[in-house]
Amino acid sequence: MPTDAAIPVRTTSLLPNRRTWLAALGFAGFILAWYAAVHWSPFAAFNRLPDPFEVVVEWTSSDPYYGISIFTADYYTHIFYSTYRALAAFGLAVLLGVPLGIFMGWKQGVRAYTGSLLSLLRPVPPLAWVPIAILVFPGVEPAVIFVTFLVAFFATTMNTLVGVRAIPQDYYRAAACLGASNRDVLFDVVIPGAMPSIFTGLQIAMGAAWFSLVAGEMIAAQYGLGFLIWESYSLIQYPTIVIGMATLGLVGYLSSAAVRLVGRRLMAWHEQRLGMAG
Amino acid sequence: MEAVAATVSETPGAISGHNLSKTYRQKGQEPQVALADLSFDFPAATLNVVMGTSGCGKSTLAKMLAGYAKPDEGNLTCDGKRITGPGPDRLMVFQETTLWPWMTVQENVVFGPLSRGGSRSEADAAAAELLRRFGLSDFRDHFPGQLSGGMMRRAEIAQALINSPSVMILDEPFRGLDVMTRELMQEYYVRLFEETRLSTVFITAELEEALFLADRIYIMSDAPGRIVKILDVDLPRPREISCLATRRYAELEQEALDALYAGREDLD
Amino acid sequence: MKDATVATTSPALPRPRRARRLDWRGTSSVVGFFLAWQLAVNFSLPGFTDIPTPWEVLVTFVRDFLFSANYWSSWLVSFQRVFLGFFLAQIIGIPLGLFFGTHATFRALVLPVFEMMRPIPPLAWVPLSILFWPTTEASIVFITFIGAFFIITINVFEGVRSIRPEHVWLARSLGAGTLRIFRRIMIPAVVPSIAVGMTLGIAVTWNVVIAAEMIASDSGLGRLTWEGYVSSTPTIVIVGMISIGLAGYLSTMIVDWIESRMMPWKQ
Amino acid sequence: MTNTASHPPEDLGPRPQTGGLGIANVSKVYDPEGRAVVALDDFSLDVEAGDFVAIVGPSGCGKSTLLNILAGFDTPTSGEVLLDGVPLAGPDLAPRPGPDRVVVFQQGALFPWMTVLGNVTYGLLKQGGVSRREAEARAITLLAESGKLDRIADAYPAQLSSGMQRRVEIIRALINDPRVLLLDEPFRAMDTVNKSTMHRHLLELYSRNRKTIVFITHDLEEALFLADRVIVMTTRPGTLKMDIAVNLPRPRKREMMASDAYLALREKAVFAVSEEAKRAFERGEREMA
Repeated sequence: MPTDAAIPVRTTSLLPNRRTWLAALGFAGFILAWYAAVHWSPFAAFNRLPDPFEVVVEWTSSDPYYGISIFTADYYTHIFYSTYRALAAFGLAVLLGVPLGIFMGWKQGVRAYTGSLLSLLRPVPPLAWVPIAILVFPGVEPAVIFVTFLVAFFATTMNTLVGVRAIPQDYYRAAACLGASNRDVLFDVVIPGAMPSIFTGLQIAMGAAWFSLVAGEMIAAQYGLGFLIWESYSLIQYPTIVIGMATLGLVGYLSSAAVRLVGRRLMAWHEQRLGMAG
Repeated sequence: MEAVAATVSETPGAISGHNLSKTYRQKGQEPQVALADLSFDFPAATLNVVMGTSGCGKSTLAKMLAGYAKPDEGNLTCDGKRITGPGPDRLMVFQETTLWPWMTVQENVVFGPLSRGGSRSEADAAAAELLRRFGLSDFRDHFPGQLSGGMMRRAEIAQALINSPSVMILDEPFRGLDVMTRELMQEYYVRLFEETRLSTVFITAELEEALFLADRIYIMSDAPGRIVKILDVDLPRPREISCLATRRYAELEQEALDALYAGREDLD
Repeated sequence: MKDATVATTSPALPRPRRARRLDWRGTSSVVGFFLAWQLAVNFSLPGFTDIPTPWEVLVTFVRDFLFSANYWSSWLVSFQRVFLGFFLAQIIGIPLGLFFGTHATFRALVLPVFEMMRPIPPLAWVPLSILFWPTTEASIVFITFIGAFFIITINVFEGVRSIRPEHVWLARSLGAGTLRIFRRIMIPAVVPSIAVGMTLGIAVTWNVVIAAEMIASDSGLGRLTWEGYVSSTPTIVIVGMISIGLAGYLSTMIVDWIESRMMPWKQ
Repeated sequence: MTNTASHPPEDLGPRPQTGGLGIANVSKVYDPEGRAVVALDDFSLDVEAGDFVAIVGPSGCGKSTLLNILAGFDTPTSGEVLLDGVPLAGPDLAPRPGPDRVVVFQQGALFPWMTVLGNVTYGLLKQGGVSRREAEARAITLLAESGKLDRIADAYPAQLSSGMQRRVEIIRALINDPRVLLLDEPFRAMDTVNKSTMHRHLLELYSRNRKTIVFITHDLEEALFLADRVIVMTTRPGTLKMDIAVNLPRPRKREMMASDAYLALREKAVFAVSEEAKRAFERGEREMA
């Protein structure tokens, strides 16, 4: 039963339009502060940075000074490469991570073999693999994808494992009572039961994929948003740096939102649970 | 606190409500009427049990008594004074244990007196006495997480009693406990009440618990909650488990069930 | 009233934290990993042609690195960058998270901008950071700060939102003032989320430092590993990787220790 | 207490052919960390096909252990269980749960990711021999018969009240026509009114489709109201303390709870149960999670 006692913690939520007003005010303040820092502040460090309007003009002009804007093909080539690498790594992580997580959770034997190996490799920060990956894999492309895959793989496997282990024993017993075979239990109890935390894992994996992709692209790639950002820095095309960063943030956010959407579609029952039981 | 036969008039804690109503409005959901035109009197020094099915507004009533929720209309008084907000004279034991997990049992119990500027030594002494009586002395420096369900409940009652409230409000306090601990805690509170006659408002959804504890049971209808029957439980005190097997208990039980069932026979 | 003679159940014995039960099946898979590595190099499988065997790595490590001051100084440099950036992120992120949780107007004003910046991967800040900060050192610390800052702020903000209202109501009933509630109820209630934010944050900061060092620094474990690659001596690359792994593991242990100090009631 | 098998008045449907349970000298000893814990000690009980038997006892009296053995989730250390004369559980028999004795679980085990219809038809489809259309038709009729539950056939369990979830779970068990229905404290967390509504529904299902029912509970009142026989268990080690024949006429009515016969039964049982509860508490018995 919701209550409305005035509590210092949860000040009553503001009216929707008042909140949108304040959000707009916040953005305006941020743009203004950025502009002021670049142009009116005494610090040389700030003056070197591109100002917001410079960036927007470059980003949206049909003939951009540094060749990258929403109207140029190169922009979309970089986006394509980054997205392709992120999705390839993410796809691999799902294909390998989810089944492994499920079997590790379901079968004690599988967990015994793989558990220690995973906990040996997990503390190594995935980006430390970049040099080795470049050496071992034939080209740069598979190396970058491998490192991105690694990050996403650990996130997916661990969350799937946690999801399977959290399934109450009664569900397994109920299925057995009703005559389900071992194979039935896998598809009717283990997978659906673990689904909510599998999707939590997938969202984290998508975020992690973009995180490590940028490093890989900055260090070793010829195309991609990470490469674009680093190259713009070397060629002193500062507005393009910010364009690259903003695009990365946008594409990263959209891909995580897509994963959430797919999750919500697949787990209508889970959503129901939140809706009704509230 | 030695056992003093307190007469009803001297003891504080008489609660009365007049035409209380409360509706919850949540964005995107249609309004939920919890209470509509509810009036009642809970005499002091009495174990008043409020009973009803889940969703009949009894928790809302409990929160209003403690001052955590305000009625849309009507007013609520304690010993004649209007209840406007939370206060140490009306303390509540929630359904889920609300001991602060990061404080030891001792710190939990003395938090009240110290918050109101009481001296540390006095508070510690009072706490030690209460914990001894509640069999929790050697758990003084434990964290709530290390206690069993029953022990946590007793610590919460001690945490309330140290502030000598006029009214104790308990919102289905033994619901989460396993069956055996629940029965023992019921007996525990009955003994505590019979010794101190502390005015009590006890909320429950279980008839057996209500009959075993109550001087008087107020049976509420489904939402919007209204009091449909007041049942004076004249089972002898001190209450013993044996009273469950008496004829009088069975008669009271039938009377209560008839009120609870009024108009619900076919309802699925 | 008779004292309740209660069978005082002994509180649960604290489970040894992170007890690693190295059963034979687990160890056999780890040994299998190193064996596979050894065989891959012996049979020079594709890609493994100039990769050293585990034994060679060990020998090189003991001979060239174990006693070289330069090697241990890269540990020091990397650790400095990680923990400086990490603690700055906690000092700024925790209060900001608390403010987001308790002040609706401030939240409505600042949170949207904060959420707009959050999806940007920390390493995308490297060029701007180098451009902005006078020294490379400062720019790398800024990147590690970004790595941990967003995570701790969001976790603390979520922590404040999930405080049980009853914990605050009870304190108000007992007569506690707003300041006392903030200090004795809200802060401790948020500590578990701070711990989660720190655990996640430290893992990210190590990743960020390694990459930043590879891209823009002339010192640190990341640089050491990168130079192994550039000078095409894979042994150094592997030594670098293993050192980074150990450093990462060590920092997680340090953060775990800090957490156990912050939450004595959690064991 | 002598083991007096009694015959409830025959105003119920005819006795089913199958569902006779013979529990002979069953014991169960666990040894966590080497110290032997006797959960069940030489427990014997004969249940005639179609009888409604309630088992009452405090925590640690082995009632859940007994249920696990009957359901095939666990094996007895010694002794044997026969279902219609065929050995069902024994020290050397591999435990095998199956649709001939279905369990309704205490915390509820409707699959949250399946609709009500999906849950109810699951058993039939898994055992095979029935087309999906046929299974759904049977499910709809059974749901319709018990309080028009067919209206919520497409809902997910999370959308239902706990009472409705319980009823669907009982129907999910009954549709498989089990020989024995095992109920593990199914109405434990319910308030008085919902609980008595559930009692009415269970008794209706029982009278319409008579099965052997083993009903585990801690609530003596509930046991006396529902069952033909009430078995009171001792706390650890679990043994049969009292076997009470409940000769109240059926269909059971709420008013019967004030009748002399009922009061006499309650008188006898109340002390036995609370005595065990006290002993269990002294020993610090906890709900075996």
